[in-house]
Amino acid sequence: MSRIGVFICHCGENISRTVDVERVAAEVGKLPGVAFATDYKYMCSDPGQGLLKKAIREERLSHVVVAACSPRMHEKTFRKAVESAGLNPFLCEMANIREHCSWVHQDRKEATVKAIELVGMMVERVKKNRVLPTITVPVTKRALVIGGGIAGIQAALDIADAGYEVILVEREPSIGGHMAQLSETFPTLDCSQCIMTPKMVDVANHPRIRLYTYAEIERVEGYIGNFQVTVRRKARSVIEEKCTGCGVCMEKCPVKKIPNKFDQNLGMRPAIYVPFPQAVPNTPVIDRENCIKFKTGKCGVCRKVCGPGAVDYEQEDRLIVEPVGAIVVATGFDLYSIEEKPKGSPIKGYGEFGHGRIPDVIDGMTFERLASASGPTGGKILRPSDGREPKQIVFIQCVGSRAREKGISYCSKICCMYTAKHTMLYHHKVHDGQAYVFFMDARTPGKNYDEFWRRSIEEEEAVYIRGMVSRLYQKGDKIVVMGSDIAVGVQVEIEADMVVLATAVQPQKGADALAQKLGISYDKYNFYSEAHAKLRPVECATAGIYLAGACQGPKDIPDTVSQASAAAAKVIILFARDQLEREPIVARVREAGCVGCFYCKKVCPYGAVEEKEIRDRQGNLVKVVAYVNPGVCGGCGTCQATCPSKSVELDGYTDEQIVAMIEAL
Amino acid sequence: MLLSSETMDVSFVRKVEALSGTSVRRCFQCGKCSAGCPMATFMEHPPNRVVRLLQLGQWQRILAGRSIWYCASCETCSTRCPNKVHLSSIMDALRKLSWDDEGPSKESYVQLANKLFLQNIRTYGRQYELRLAAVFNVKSGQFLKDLMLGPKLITKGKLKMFHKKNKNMTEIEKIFSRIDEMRKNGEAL
Amino acid sequence: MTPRNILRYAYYPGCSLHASAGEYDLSTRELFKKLNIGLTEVPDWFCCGATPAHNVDELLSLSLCAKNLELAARVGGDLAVACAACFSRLKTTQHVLSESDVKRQQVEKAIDAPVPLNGNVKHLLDILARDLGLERLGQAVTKPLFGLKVACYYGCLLTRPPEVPNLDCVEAPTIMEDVLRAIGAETVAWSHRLECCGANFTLSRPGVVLQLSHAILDSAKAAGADCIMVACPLCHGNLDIRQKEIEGVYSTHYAMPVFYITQLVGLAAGLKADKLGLDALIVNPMPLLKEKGLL
Amino acid sequence: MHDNPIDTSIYAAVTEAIQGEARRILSEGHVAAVVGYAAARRKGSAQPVVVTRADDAGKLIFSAACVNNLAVYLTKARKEIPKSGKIGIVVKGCDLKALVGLMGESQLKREELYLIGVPCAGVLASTIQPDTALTAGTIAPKCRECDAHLPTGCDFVPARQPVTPELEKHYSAEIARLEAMTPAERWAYWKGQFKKCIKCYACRQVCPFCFCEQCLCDRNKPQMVETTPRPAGNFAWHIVRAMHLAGRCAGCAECERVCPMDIPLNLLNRKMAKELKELYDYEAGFEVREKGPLATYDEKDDQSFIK
Amino acid sequence: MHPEKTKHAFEPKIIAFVCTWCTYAGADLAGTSRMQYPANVRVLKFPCTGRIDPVFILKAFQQGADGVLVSGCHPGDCHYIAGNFHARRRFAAFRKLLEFVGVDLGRLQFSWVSAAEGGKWVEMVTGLTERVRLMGPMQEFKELALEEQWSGAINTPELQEAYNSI
Repeated sequence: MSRIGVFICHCGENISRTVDVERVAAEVGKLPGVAFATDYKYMCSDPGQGLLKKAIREERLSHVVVAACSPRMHEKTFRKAVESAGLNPFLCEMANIREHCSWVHQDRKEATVKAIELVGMMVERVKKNRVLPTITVPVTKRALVIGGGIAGIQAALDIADAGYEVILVEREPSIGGHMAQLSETFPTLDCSQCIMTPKMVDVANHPRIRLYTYAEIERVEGYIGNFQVTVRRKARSVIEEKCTGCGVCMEKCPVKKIPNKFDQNLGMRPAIYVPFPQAVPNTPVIDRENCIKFKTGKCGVCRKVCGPGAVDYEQEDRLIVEPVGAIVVATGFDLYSIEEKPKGSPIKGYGEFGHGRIPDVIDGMTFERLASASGPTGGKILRPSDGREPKQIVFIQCVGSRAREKGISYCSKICCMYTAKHTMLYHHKVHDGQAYVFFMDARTPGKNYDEFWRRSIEEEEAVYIRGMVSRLYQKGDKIVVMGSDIAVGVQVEIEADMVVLATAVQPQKGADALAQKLGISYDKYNFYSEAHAKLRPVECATAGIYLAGACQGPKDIPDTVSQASAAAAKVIILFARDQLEREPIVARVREAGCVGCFYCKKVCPYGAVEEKEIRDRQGNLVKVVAYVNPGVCGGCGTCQATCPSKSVELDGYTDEQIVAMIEAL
Repeated sequence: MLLSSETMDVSFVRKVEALSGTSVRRCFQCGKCSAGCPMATFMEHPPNRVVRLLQLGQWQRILAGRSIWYCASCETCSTRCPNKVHLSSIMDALRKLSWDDEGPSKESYVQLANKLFLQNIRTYGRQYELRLAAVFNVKSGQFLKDLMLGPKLITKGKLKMFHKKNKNMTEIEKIFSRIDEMRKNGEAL
Repeated sequence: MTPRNILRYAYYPGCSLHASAGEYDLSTRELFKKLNIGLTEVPDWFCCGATPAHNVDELLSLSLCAKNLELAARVGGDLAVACAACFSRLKTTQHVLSESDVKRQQVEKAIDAPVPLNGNVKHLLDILARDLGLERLGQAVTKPLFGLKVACYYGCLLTRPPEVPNLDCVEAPTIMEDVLRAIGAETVAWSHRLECCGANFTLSRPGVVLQLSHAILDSAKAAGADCIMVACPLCHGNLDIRQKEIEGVYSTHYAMPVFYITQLVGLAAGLKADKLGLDALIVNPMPLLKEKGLL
Repeated sequence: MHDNPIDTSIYAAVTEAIQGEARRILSEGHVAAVVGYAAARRKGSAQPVVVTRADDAGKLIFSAACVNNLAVYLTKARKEIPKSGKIGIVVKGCDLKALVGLMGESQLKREELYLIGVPCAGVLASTIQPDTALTAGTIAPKCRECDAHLPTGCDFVPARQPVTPELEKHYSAEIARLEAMTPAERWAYWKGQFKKCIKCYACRQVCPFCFCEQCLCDRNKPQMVETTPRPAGNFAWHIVRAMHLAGRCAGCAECERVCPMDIPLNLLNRKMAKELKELYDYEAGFEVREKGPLATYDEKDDQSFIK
Repeated sequence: MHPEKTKHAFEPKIIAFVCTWCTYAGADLAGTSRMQYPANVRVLKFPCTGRIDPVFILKAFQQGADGVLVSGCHPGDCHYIAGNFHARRRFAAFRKLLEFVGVDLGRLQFSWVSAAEGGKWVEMVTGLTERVRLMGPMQEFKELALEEQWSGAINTPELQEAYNSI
């Protein structure tokens, strides 16, 4: 007979406000097998856990049910407590009477009845729980970092500096990401490239970092400590090992007028190119869509002029499999565009701002390229339409951000600060110009941030107008900005030469597809979800995968770098051990019942099922049965649901446990 | 203005929300409505401030002014509001509440025109523009308003002296009286 | 023609088309006859209440529109609407009543009948551009309006409110331009296509109308338009009837004819001026049409 | 109409060919045994037989009374069959589908079998005396909609072409009839049927696909399905059975044939086959497939039923 | 705004089989967001919808559930790569079977509810509860459970009498 202990948490008042916890304790105390039932203010607190441990010892409890918050919150906590009291941790279950009960119902009577039933179900379940030994798996002490922006670079350097090998994968031909595109950075106005390029070079020269640029993640298999990652190295058409980076090919390439994405399409590049002069690696790539050789078969100039013979038109995509133990995802962000969106898209464009068809209405990143000394205008602020210097410039904040109607309701966090920076850069470069900023709220929490913003107004003479712009339209060569100043309550109209939109920060395109490959979760905007908003902000719910930078939510550079170092620290902590304990929630085959139809093998998403021969003492083959490799098994249980004779069982979720719960209904 | 739970009339705001089917609290005062409002120059409280006053429960200040009567119902505000606050419906609701209580608004011409318009529907089922204009001019004391336009419109056939009458007049009266009845019984606002 | 291609509609002209916008009604009927599109006027329709009814009494406004929808459903087929304001109100009524059960029950009590919420309410533009289709519309053209530069004026209500599935993109509609290009006219890009003309303030506060319509006429003129095209009798009233007055008050000169869409399409389809009620326009269009060789 | 005779004249020649082939493969040592049909004691009746000597090959017959699906003798009823060596087996088209299915489920290996296919015009219904002539009225319901009169992919098939008249489709009609009912009516219908069940498990015993050594429905920890022949347990058993056979059952209808209480068991199986055909374009056939419709998926599968 | 709680004559038992990664987390989110929904639902947590055996649904109905909700991750979002894809096929087939034996499919709801969709969870639970409330109790399986008689086919008067006498 089991001696089950039931512990009901008040969670302060979070539970007890709606659920009569004392009655729950009294009722479940009467259930057969329950030897002890009590309630307590905060079960997760130190005294709460003490109470639990004491009861296990004094009442000689065989199983434990904690009725409190979601198991996703504190299952680990209580299992650990149970373990320290000498019980197997898997003999402890949680009944969720907070998220699934007290918080979602108001009627005290109903909520109490429901809580009693929920606990009752868990009591029946826990009776069928078995002792599960923890499973240990080895750790591959190599890390994969996805994304070569500042977040990925920082994480890769930190992990490598700690002595572990790192694979850094970047989609573009060069690392550097968005930070390499910026002119100056707030709140210090130091040149972005000046602080970025040394780090990029460090990556290139680091003995423990293997850099794959122009490469993407093809497939991810395995689990924490033991991932197998397939990387697709896209055909660069230039052999990296041979190329010296002399740049002759780029000079001689006859196609010169391809808009350069790095310069927000303002500057031009040849068909064989590096995106920017400081690129790492400094190895060009052939843009096959625009290359004459690839389009018509003729040309071939670059191969002719290449001294080391690095140009290789026949190069194909290569798939490389890398075993790693941990993954840092640092894929960064993309800027929202006001262009017309396809019908049915949850995100909408700005028709009232011309859907991106007014040439001198640009976004913040384009302004960065205009302001950058290494940019297409050499640092001069010039209009894309006619190359004139804008004398009246309007900045509009919160374009796409905080706009439920457009499909994005979050704040993009960085725009207030970079717009203030833009007004300063503008004022430094166009002394007789006037900058106006339309804003809703100025959000400047950060060290020296508010001071920076105030400086743009007080010293750099930017005119801030509180009020969102209703509409923009072209009138002659001016852009009419229709706004209002809500402080005075009057409409404001400005005939501007240029308008800069602080467009929303969105996750990279394809963020959802990558998440699916990695098996990590993401929110409705495709930002990756951390395991816990406060306490586990750099970990994914999927063990062994960590987040850094704007792929998790809008972030500025200091925050991104901090998170990247934090993710690196998490990886280093993981690598500090030789063996990992993993949850023993794995499938096991009952060989006696197995008839070897291998339905389990057919449906297993992990390929964890093997065929095993059973022989008698004479060595004659008796039958072939399934065997689940516990190291590979992911624990989904699809095999068990599929097995006709139920000869494979998922520990922790056996039919007995589930049926016990259904029967407790 | 003294703010307290007594001076902030929440029940009025609830009524506005029920009538308009839109949230007042959702507005975060970005001012985009006022920026695009074609009539804002005629209002003492631009649209965003109308919402702000509502958020503070200061409806008397709104109804005392003419802002709500100068809304053209062009729906530009509702179209562009980043928070999907349907301001034109809020304006409708405010006008209705003001209208029901013979609100203290300064704007009489617009109210008069509306009144005559609705009377016309109740009496004739459709609008008769000549009558509408003539009666408006008489009642508003602007006997000479648009005097120059009249004859030209009549010669162009634009103001008809006689109309085909709607043969189904009892039906329209029934609708009006049923609505009056529902209101009397408290079944509708 | 295959039966699928036969178009038939119930027709809701609205009050103005029986009065100040008689030429809109006339040209609509003649054009649709020419295009073989059947129109059956909804018998005994009522005023939709726009705009004063919803301004002060939403329940009344919804009830009037619901009654009209119910009358239209008896005729059968999709409902063709000429006036932008009526169109917007009828669509909004369908939307509001399908969203709110409370309001629907109140309205059904008021009109003592269930409200048909699934019927299609279509503006004439929609019928020409989509049901008939630009291709077939182009085929019906006998006298393309080559050389005529038109400013298409949508006004407020053709595409609003935004949450009601409506005629076209709420901020950047192209349906009028599409129709005009199909009949050979040129369209100008201008900034005030969607601005408000002052609508029903024409009676109570004409000063407002003068100011707003002045901006619209100015913008059209600056864009080099020969004329303006509208699809709403209220817009027409303000831009055409009050044009002279605006010229006086703002000391300017436009002489900018304002056409209804059906008049321009009718012209291109070879209909004569008297069938289109061109003589009813206050700003005389004849000099322009003669100059462009379109008469 | 019902008396319309069905031509079974080829069965004599088929019998002869089977005997010849069996004799040859046994004498040449190709196979250790041949599983087939032999005449039984009652006039005209037939029963399964295992022939291990070439001399006994003459026992083998094929007639309209050869109703059994012999596939079951290769799996759980294998006791009488030699453990080693290739086995010859006489299969009708419907039986072959089951064999193919078993190969896909790793229960049989093609290379260990010698398949003697029979061109079959149909067999008698279970309720008909064995010496009755095969007619439109006496033919087994499954044969009415058979699409596998001539098995393919066998090692040997007598070169005879069965004549197969178009017959009214029994199961399709029944499925349509039931589908047209209200849920309550269908429930009442099946309740009436399942009520009869005495849980003799003959259906399970005879089914080639019920090869589990320990049936889920016999387990008591936990007891998924009540084992006593009460209505609730019966209902559950038949639902579980149909679900487990979904995407596997090839329609040999042995379950229905052996049911002492005449429960239309194959109707459930056919319904599931129909649904899987509609949903995933899957049909049991003569080709060995590694994965059945419920062991695989397509990212674009229908999910209109999921909100 | 908290609407007045209405008392209903019939409060259905709803049992929900959900995966832990998406729907369970979505239900947690509904909780942390303090959304409200009927208290009729009892949630059973599975690692993945792939683990949910159709027999459980049958068992739930037999144990007196009036409605069953099965919910997991959206296609492509499965934590276990493809568990929900397998589940989707399995349930597509199973619901057809239940329908064929006369179970009203109004009582069986399948949905995809992600960890971010607290609102959708509330919508699913509320919708199913209200629908089942209108449908009334699931009598069919309950009646079966109460029926005791021996097989109908050999239900001779003698046997019946003998049976009744025990």
